[in-house]
Amino acid sequence: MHEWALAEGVIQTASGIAEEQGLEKITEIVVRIGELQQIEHDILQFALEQLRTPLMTDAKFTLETVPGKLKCRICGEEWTFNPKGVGEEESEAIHFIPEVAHVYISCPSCDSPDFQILEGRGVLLASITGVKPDD
Amino acid sequence: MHEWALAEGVIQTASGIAEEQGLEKITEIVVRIGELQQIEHDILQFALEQLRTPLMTDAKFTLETVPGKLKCRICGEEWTFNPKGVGEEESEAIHFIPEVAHVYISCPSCDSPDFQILEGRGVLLASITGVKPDD
Amino acid sequence: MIDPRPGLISRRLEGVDEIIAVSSGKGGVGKSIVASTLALHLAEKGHSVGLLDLDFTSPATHVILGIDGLFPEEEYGILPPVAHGIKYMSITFFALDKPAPLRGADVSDAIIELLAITRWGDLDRLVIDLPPGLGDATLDVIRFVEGIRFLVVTTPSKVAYETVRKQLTLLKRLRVPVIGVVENMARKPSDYVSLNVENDGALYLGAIGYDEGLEESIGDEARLKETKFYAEASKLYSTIN
Amino acid sequence: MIDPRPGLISRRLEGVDEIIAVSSGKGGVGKSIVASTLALHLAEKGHSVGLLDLDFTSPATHVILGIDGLFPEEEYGILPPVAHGIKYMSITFFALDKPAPLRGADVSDAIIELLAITRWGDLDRLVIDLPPGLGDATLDVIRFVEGIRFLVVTTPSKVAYETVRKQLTLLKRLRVPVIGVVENMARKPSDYVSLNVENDGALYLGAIGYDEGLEESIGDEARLKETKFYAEASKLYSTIN
Ligand SMILES: Nc1ncnc2c1ncn2[C@@H]1O[C@H](COP(=O)(O)OP(=O)(O)O)[C@@H](O)[C@H]1O
Ligand SMILES: Nc1ncnc2c1ncn2[C@@H]1O[C@H](COP(=O)(O)OP(=O)(O)O)[C@@H](O)[C@H]1O
Ligand SMILES: [Mg+2]
Ligand SMILES: [Mg+2]
Ligand SMILES: [Mg+2]
Ligand SMILES: [Mg+2]
Ligand code: NI
Ligand code: NI
Ligand SMILES: [Zn+2]
Ligand SMILES: [Zn+2]
Repeated sequence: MHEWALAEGVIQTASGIAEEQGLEKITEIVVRIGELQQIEHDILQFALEQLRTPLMTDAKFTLETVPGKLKCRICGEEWTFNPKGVGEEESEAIHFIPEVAHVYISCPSCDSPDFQILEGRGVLLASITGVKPDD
Repeated sequence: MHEWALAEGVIQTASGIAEEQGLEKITEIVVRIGELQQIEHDILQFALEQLRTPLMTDAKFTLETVPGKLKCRICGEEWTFNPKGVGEEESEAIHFIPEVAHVYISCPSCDSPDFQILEGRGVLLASITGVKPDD
Repeated sequence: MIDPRPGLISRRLEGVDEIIAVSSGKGGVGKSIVASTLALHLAEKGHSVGLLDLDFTSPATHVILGIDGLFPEEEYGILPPVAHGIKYMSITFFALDKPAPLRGADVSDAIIELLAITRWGDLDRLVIDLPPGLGDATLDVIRFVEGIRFLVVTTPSKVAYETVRKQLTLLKRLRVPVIGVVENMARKPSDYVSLNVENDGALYLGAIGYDEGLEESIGDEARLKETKFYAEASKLYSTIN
Repeated sequence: MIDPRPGLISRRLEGVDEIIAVSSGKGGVGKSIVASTLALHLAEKGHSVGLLDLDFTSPATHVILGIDGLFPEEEYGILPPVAHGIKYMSITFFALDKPAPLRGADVSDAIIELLAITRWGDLDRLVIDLPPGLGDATLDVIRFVEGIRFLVVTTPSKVAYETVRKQLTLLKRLRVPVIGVVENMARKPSDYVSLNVENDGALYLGAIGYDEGLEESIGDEARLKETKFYAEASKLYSTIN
């Protein structure tokens, strides 16, 4: 349910950009969702629909999934986050604060927690499409 | 003169890569030099020539300059490092440890030292060209 | 690719009247005990208070206040649980009692997330406990938390003050308001800290003595409030506006 | 784009027999005083010793040892100046007495640079003073310094030990050798730390008492060596191999 908080961020940021760019309406908002955070797409989608502003009346919210790609700083191993290997409590913690992955996950090759989250961390605004008054 | 230490790094790393790739000779090594570190190109070039290994007998060392591009995390300003604005002692300190730029330099727009070094920090190995036995 | 979180932070904090970061360039000077007791003191005075522990490696406020068995509720974000009348949030909820080997960039990301999703509601005061140093956590609260003011803690040792002096220089350069400097673990009357603080252009708030009895009260809010430390600290805190 | 520096580090350290990192998840427990006096002790015993201060925000070994007016020489890299018979290197040479507000990624880069260009030559022992925490500096010496062993410092306080426990867990998980744990600023006989350390699978090396006279000796090597602290610490250090 904290997906609502993140949805608010998307709506607010999209509104800011639309204003900056002088859009009179937004037709599409593309959001990338990193799998590390295990966001519930349905809830995020629902929240976005509920929170849409008048500028976004007809906007389509497109959610894209980005696999959580991790890379070990010690041995160079790259791997993809798989929530199945993680307990429920740990999974919930990572859902709230993805960085605690460093607490619960380690490199499958050398066991180090000193890895980089290359991509697929959390929620990012990928693009906004809209119409300008003179279009 | 600590350019020698960095040249050693370039030679050692290039040798390692050549071995990995099974090169029987290296024809060119391209090094990118960030202006933040104010490396003396002549000395670095000379050091590289002196330190060249048999594998590199005919190698050309190409030094490319990359401007020190800084970006403020507070106000978003981007600017290029200019050593002229910095005192001699400060300049020498940045020459050894480029990160102490955060001690002596601040954003020209908002005065914050909380900036990112986008590019042009120090010495990087950009590429190696060589010949494989079966070429 | 735009991060939608930073823009949320001011909205999450808009119901908070005053935000105080308890900080020191130096470790082990008493930041966490000051942050914890400042929150207790403000709650006792009838303020609505929040306490946010941003020291991910060595979180201590949950140990000092004996907070255990609580977890934030998920509701349009996360709601800080209430302990001893204080709305409380800490990384320990998510890292449990395990080591959190986070590099600076990850600390930064985690702090942005916590600030963006935590719903403090209306508060008179939010106290933030920072890790030692001038690294990511300190730079990020300065960057993201509008109107934040710093309460700086030092000990009477030269080793501590030399670092605190640098921190005061930095805060001045950044135009971050400094409430003042608390001298903690004072053992004998000395004007070493007060003179230096004055000289460095900050307000000296007073000294809290070293209290032999403090350690035994760690983890027990009621006993904490009966210590000499708490009496001296409260007196000092009541001069803070 | 490849960074040519990491590969140099093992070459720079190949003349060094033993590398000891003085560390603690917790700040203010005495890491810097332990690192400084350990270096003095080893030099006194006739070893060739280096001391590397990697605490960029709150460097303290130069204050403790009274090192002033020195600067590394540039010669095919940089040569650490010698102070009190110890080859000494610190960020303070480059940051002077100014605040160094470095984020973790910058700390990491600065540490790699220092390790890659400093020519220690032949040393029996290199002592590294670390900042508090499990952040970039700690993770980087583990990552880049082969054969490094950790000397962990704690105080008898629960607030400190709860963090040190996590650090021991992490070091074990990373298979980093731990020489043992030093209990510093002990005030009364107690087996709180020794029992916990044993329980956490590390070696308890002994306690150093709180020394009222230490502060006055800060900055003066000769007086430092006459303190009760130094006597107790030396005895403890001589059990370390
Ligand atoms: N005035 C005091 N008297 C006695 N012990 C103190 C006092 N202030 C702090 N301490 C103790 O010193 C240690 C460090 O305090 P802490 O609040 O954790 O510092 P920091 O957050 O700056 O690292 C703890 O063990 C704490 O109980
Ligand atoms: N055994 C001791 N007796 C008295 N004071 C001590 C003792 N150990 C450390 N100190 C003091 O405690 C403070 C913290 O020590 P320091 O070595 O700087 O810790 P750290 O490096 O862990 O932050 C300093 O003021 C130091 O002089
Ligand atoms: Mg603390
Ligand atoms: Mg109010
Ligand atoms: Mg220290
Ligand atoms: Mg030897
Ligand atoms: Ni959720
Ligand atoms: Ni040079
Ligand atoms: Zn690995
Ligand atoms: Zn700026």
